[in-house]
Amino acid sequence: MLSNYLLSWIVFTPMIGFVLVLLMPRDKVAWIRWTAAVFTFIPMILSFYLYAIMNPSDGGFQFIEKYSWISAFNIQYYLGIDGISAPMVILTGLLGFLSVFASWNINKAHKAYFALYLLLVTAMFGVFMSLDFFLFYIFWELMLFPMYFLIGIWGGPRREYAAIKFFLYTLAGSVLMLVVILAFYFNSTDPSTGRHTFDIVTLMNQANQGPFIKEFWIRLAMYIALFIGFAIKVPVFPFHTWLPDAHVEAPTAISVILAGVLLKMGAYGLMRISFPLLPDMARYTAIGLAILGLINIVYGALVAMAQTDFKKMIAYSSVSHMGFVILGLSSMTFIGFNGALMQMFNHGIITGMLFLLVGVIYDRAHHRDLNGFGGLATYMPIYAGITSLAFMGSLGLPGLSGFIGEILVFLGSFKVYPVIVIISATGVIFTAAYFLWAYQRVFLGAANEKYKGIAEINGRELFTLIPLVLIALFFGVYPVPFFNLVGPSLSKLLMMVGH
Amino acid sequence: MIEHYIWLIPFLPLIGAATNLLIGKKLPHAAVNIIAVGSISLSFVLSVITYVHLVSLPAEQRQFVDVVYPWIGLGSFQVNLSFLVDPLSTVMILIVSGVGSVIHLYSVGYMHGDKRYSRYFGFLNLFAFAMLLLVLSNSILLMFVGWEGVGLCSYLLIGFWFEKIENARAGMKAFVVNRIGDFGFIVGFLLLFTAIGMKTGTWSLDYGAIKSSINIVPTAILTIVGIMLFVGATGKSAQIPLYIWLPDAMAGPTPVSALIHAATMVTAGVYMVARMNFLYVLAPDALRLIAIVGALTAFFAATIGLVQNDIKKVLAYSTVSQLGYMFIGVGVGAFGAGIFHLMTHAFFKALLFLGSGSVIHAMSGEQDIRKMGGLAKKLPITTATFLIGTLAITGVPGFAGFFSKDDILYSAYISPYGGKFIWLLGLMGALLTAFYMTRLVILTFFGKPRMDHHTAEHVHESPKTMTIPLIILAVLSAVGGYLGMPGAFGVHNVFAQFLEPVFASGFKLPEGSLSLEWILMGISVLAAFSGIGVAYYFYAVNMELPAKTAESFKTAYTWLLNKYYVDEFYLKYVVGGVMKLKDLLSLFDSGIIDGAVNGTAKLGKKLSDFDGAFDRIVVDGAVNAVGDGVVSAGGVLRKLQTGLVQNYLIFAIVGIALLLSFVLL
Amino acid sequence: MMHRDLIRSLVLITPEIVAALTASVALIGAMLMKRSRGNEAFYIGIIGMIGALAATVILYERLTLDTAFYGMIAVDPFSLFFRIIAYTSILYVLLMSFNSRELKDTDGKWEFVAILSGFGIGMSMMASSLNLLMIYLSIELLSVMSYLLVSYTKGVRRSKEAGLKYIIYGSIASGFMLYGMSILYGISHSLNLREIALTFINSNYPPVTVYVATLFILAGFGFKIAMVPMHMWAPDVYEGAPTPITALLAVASKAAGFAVLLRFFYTAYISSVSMTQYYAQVSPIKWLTVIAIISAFTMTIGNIVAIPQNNIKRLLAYSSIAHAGYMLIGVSIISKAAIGSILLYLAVYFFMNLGAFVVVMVVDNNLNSEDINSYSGLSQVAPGLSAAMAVFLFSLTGIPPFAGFIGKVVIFLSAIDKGLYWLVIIAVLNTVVSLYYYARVIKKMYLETAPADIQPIKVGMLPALIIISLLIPTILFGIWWAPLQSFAHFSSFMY
Amino acid sequence: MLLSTITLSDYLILSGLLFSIGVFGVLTRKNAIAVLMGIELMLNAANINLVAFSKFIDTGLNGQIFALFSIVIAAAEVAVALAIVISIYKTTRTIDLDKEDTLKG
Repeated sequence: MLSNYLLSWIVFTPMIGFVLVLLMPRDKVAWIRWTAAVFTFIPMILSFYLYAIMNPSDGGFQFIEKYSWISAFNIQYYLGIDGISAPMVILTGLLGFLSVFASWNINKAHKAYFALYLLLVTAMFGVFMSLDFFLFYIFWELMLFPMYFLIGIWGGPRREYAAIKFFLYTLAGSVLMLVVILAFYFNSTDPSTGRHTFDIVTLMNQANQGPFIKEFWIRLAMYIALFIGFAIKVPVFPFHTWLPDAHVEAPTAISVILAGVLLKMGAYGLMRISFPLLPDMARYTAIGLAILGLINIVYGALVAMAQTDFKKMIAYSSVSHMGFVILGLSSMTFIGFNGALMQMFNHGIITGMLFLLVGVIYDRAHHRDLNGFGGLATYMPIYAGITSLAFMGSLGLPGLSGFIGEILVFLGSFKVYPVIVIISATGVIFTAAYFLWAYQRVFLGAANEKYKGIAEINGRELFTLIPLVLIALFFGVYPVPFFNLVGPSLSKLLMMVGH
Repeated sequence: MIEHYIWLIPFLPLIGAATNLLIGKKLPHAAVNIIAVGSISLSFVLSVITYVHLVSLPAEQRQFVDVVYPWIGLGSFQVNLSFLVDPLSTVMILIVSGVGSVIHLYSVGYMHGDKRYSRYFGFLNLFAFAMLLLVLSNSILLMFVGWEGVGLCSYLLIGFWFEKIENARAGMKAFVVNRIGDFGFIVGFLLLFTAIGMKTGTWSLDYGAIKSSINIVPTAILTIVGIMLFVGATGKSAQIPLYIWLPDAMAGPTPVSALIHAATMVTAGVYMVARMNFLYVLAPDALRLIAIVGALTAFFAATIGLVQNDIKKVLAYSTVSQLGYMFIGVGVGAFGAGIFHLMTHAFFKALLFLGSGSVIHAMSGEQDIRKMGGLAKKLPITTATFLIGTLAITGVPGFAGFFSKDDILYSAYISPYGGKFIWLLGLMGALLTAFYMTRLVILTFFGKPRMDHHTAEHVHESPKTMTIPLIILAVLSAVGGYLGMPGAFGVHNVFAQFLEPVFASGFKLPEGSLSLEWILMGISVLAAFSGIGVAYYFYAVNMELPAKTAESFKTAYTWLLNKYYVDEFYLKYVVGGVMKLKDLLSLFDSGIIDGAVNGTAKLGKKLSDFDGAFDRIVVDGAVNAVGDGVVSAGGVLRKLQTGLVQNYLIFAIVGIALLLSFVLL
Repeated sequence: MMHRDLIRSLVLITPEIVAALTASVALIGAMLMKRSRGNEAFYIGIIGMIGALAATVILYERLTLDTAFYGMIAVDPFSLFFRIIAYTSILYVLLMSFNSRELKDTDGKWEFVAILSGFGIGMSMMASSLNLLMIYLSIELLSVMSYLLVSYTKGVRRSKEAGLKYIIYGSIASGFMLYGMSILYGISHSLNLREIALTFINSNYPPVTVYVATLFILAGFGFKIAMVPMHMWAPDVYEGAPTPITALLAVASKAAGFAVLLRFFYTAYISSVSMTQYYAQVSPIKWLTVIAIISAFTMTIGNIVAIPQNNIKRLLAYSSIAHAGYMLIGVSIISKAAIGSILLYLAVYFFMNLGAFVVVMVVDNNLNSEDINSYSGLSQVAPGLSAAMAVFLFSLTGIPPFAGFIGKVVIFLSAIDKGLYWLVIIAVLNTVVSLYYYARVIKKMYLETAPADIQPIKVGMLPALIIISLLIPTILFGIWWAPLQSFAHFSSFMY
Repeated sequence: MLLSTITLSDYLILSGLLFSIGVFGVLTRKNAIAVLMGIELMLNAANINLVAFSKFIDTGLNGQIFALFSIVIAAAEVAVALAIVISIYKTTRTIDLDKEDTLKG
């Protein structure tokens, strides 16, 4: 029973929470918080259960729920997951739950905040599970306006600007995607019914038989339009400029969600849609993708080095890290794909950790100026310890999961783009440089009297951080389960796009 | 039996590290000591057992692999967490865990009363784990894990007293410089991995797999791989051009300098080259480069050592120079000799550092040898052991350094990859070494005390926990060399024989004649004694001579004193360059791409309000083309809406006319 | 025989008869009880409209595909669809009028109701006419009633000015249209659309002249739907008119315009030739391409000029121009599917736009201001109202999961089906632009803090119900629009 | 006799001229009443067309009926227009269209 509708349960449990929160009196803050906690906890547990009972060995889609939705256009309510989406779902569940506790000290309009938050969680789950292109788009867009409000109302001083910037950027990308979706629709035929379809799986199969559209340039245009839509989310240079603003202004929890989940959707879209549906174009433009990945890695790292705002630095480090994902995807090799997906997952965990850590210090010091601290390690040893661990994970230190992803991307891509990989490898130097530099400025040196008696990281914050730390460590030393989960699906994908 | 417990050797210290780091704060010092020293000593015991087990086997079977679990598994690409035990790794684990235990013990005394006591031992244990992992690993990738791990611990321990920002800076410098090396290392094994994979279809980084299919890789690629891997080594083992971090690394506690920056970590590069010998022998050019770099480093580091006044700085440069010798050894193909020197050096350099530590301890933190002198009376044990160490490093016959260094110089002379030039540089290095070490000893322990009397009365011999390690190491430095007595003495070289299987694949050095060996030995002994003599004359007999010399060779002196201005050069051009670049790019990012050419101040106030935001969005990356037009157009078209109905009508009629013309044309 | 036909015809126009009765009752009432400030007139009107609606639904149930009065007017799902829209919108206007500040203290509510009923008749006739004369008459009926409604409020200068501009502009437009019709009549020797179609099929006509006539007639229709270049009256009139009337113009009048536009072109220019070759018959003049270009201009200008607006009604006026542009995409394809999508869009547009106007009215009643800046911090004082407004605006932008998105999608679908990629891309980029000014209002409501002196907003029972009744479909049809889809599809059948 | 020489094209030319004059008047005159007269000209131009066509081409009387209707409509329209103009005149004491520009932008 449960496992028949497992995915729907995961998607819509937060929605139930959303309704409940709306029904609650606005002054019962505790109720609202705990409702949010419970209704994100349930889907998290369910997503773990999902992992427990799914059978990764066949790379196909599982837990499929397929119902006709709008028969006039052959639109379906079609959910299903495979090895590629499963880690993303788990990541969403985990961060979705933990971020509730990072939102504990939201200080105004709790009801609205948590309602929108739960809506956002539902949308995120939906994106990773929907196998109907139209449904996918609905969920994809459904993330926009909650995010707009969450940044715009509860964000930092420049929140209005950041919010609308995020909104316009993302919408600009997704409307282009919409055109492509419709184009796919009209060039598709469901073999069983002979009608047009939004069914991604059917589209994949059709793409396998041969290109959708004869005209080369239309295919290229479609691919590029799709790519822009996803590239804005990733974000790929030069579409990245919304990210630092959005991250810096967003409240901690939302930064975590942004970096941990939303950024993944771009790459996920590439793997789930662009590559399988336009494989020839994917191959044709792979080199360009690789170059963009290279730019992301090196450029992001260098710009991060220049930042004085703690959050902004991490935002740019995200740009740099997602570059690895792009590079890995562009390699079109099994190892590269595994590395990319691993990197996606890690980035979610580790960058999530970093934003939580920034939140901790921001709540205490009420600023994020890297030069404004100094010697904090004296006052907050535990905090300093966890931060150093997160930094090390982020700069790809072996033994933590970050390393696995990056090195696999390199190993996989080298044979395809040796030069690009070599240049990207300089990224490891710059990354180390800016993280250690930041660490030195914030934590090391003579203790800054101004922060004498600053409170050490508290239990709630630890509760949000420890799970992520453990995961980062675990996958650092034993990533095999991850590869067993994603491997088959990735080799399927590789069969579609591989050289 | 022991085959299946190899993994305990690295993991025991790891457990120790974990316990001390997580709950060490709560534990009493005694418990911390037991955990830390106990764990590393246990690994030492296990290492000994391993050694015994290994020698019990016939020579050709002295190699087995302990697979713990599959680490990365991607279809054909498999990396196991597996440990390779063969003579080479056995020697290494013996050195690491052995010297490691001694230095852990020493630290108990040295770090006594430090407020982060448990954390110190946690880091130290963590280092031991990483180092043992490095030397035991059965695959380059796993070795890289250890490689990075020791780097991390070195960073953490250099900056252990982070309250002083210089220490933190030194740590960061070490890590980043090492990262530059790692860049080379990564590229190296990526290339190797890909070359072999594309040739054979087996994608692996295990030594075995590489070794078996190394022959089919073209020499050119092997040379590049060799060089790139060596770049990594120059970072880790402080060779030209990346040696600059090591002297600064002395900011860490002295036992750390002894363990990490003298005995073990810095020798990782040497170990790596020896481990990859099967690759390097196929890439002679790479070997030549290594030998040359090693020789140059050996010489130049020694010259800098001549004029340093910080006791630990002198030892640091001597370490750099000694590492140069090791690279000469492995570079000329005498891998055994290189490893042999690695071992002896581990003994006497650890001894010297610990000795210096004991001195600093006694001098209550003073490190400038110009403010010392005459300590011999007050610190008998320290002095005695330090002297032994000095004799060992200067290569006085009979002491450990003599045999190993001599072996290297001899091999350098006869090897096709070495030659007279390398040998000559090495020799001069030896001479300089003898000079500055003697200088160091004299200035520190003899002559009249030059410290202010307040410190003078606090000078006292160190506690047992510190002196015992000194004695142990002194003994080793004295006798350790006899393990590898060259054939010239009519005995066969036990050490070389033991390592034989590992380097079996390697080429054989040409048989030099006995007479030549004796001659060279004589020359180097001569060099050593002349170095000692000159130093004695300068600093014990004719005291004002050094100043005079410095005066007469002013420029040379200042250049040496400022270490050839290498740091300044790097700071100005490399670091400065990167800093400029990042500023430029971030300006580009906020300026061109994010369209805030007019700097943040103006934006700051504008961005608060929405229209300002839109202006920004307008000049903002992807949407600017649309946006800019939109706003201005909005303003313009709005003007058309004059409010006069007849204007509207004109507009309408003109519009209709246009539409008419559209087809009439 | 003949009078049976007459009876049949009368039966087929029962809704209009009901409306006419309502009008006459209202007029009598006006004579009997002059100067009454009571709302009984509105009740009469509501009853009448409900009656008309009921009649329409009954007719719709019978699924007739028929003509009345010797082929003068068609009674088919298409016309019935628009009749429903007509009477429903008038119903809503009446409901709004109970609370409208502007209409509260006008005497002569009876006349108001009468005029509205007339408006309704005109609109349903526009949707049904099969004859140039009928088209002209119904358009004029609608127009004259609108002129009266716009300038209805006594002593309000801007409403008078709006009325004057409206009537002058409108008369010119109808002048053009009439001239065009006369030419068309001269060419085809007939006023009946189907006979006109026949002349096109036999293709004995001077193309350029036909094109001129077509453009002139298009000008007349375009005036009603506020399409570029005939759009400029809209902002001024929308701003000047009392809010319920603005809503009526934005929703009903525009819908009527599209009704007559579609009916005219589909019957006279399309239906009689095979659906494969679209505008083959009036070649080489690609008037559909012309409409495509017009639609591109309409949506773009509408959105762009909306950006700097500060009066909410004016902003919505420009947005309604832009939406006309989106719907014109469908016109430029004018296949059965396209017509269906336009009808769906109109239905969706009806809910969300009307809803926005109701909110505007409520805010105006309380704060006595239509300035966007007066919406600052509205969410703090009136959370429900702001939430509704946000939904309506997001829906107007076309963001899922709101109905507006569906409307856009079905239009785009039909466009891409015919390969009009360029137009669709312009349209989607326009949605991004439109987000900017819609979000601007939302930002005022949510992201800014209320001024200290803001008085609490009182949302009456009735407006609340109205808003909810519009809010529900706006959300529901965003998630489950299959019924709406089939309804629109079925309604796209013309005689 | 004379009539017979007047062809359809003459009517059309006349109506065309009339229409143009009407448009010109509408666009140029500032007086609201004058503008309304211009509109009348336009409508009547159309009427001429209709009548002419119905005389020369059509077998029935469609055109002429149409013309009659349009005359009536025009009257109604003008009536409304005048009512509005007057009510404006009451408040502003002017019927100059250039003064009617409070709504703009």
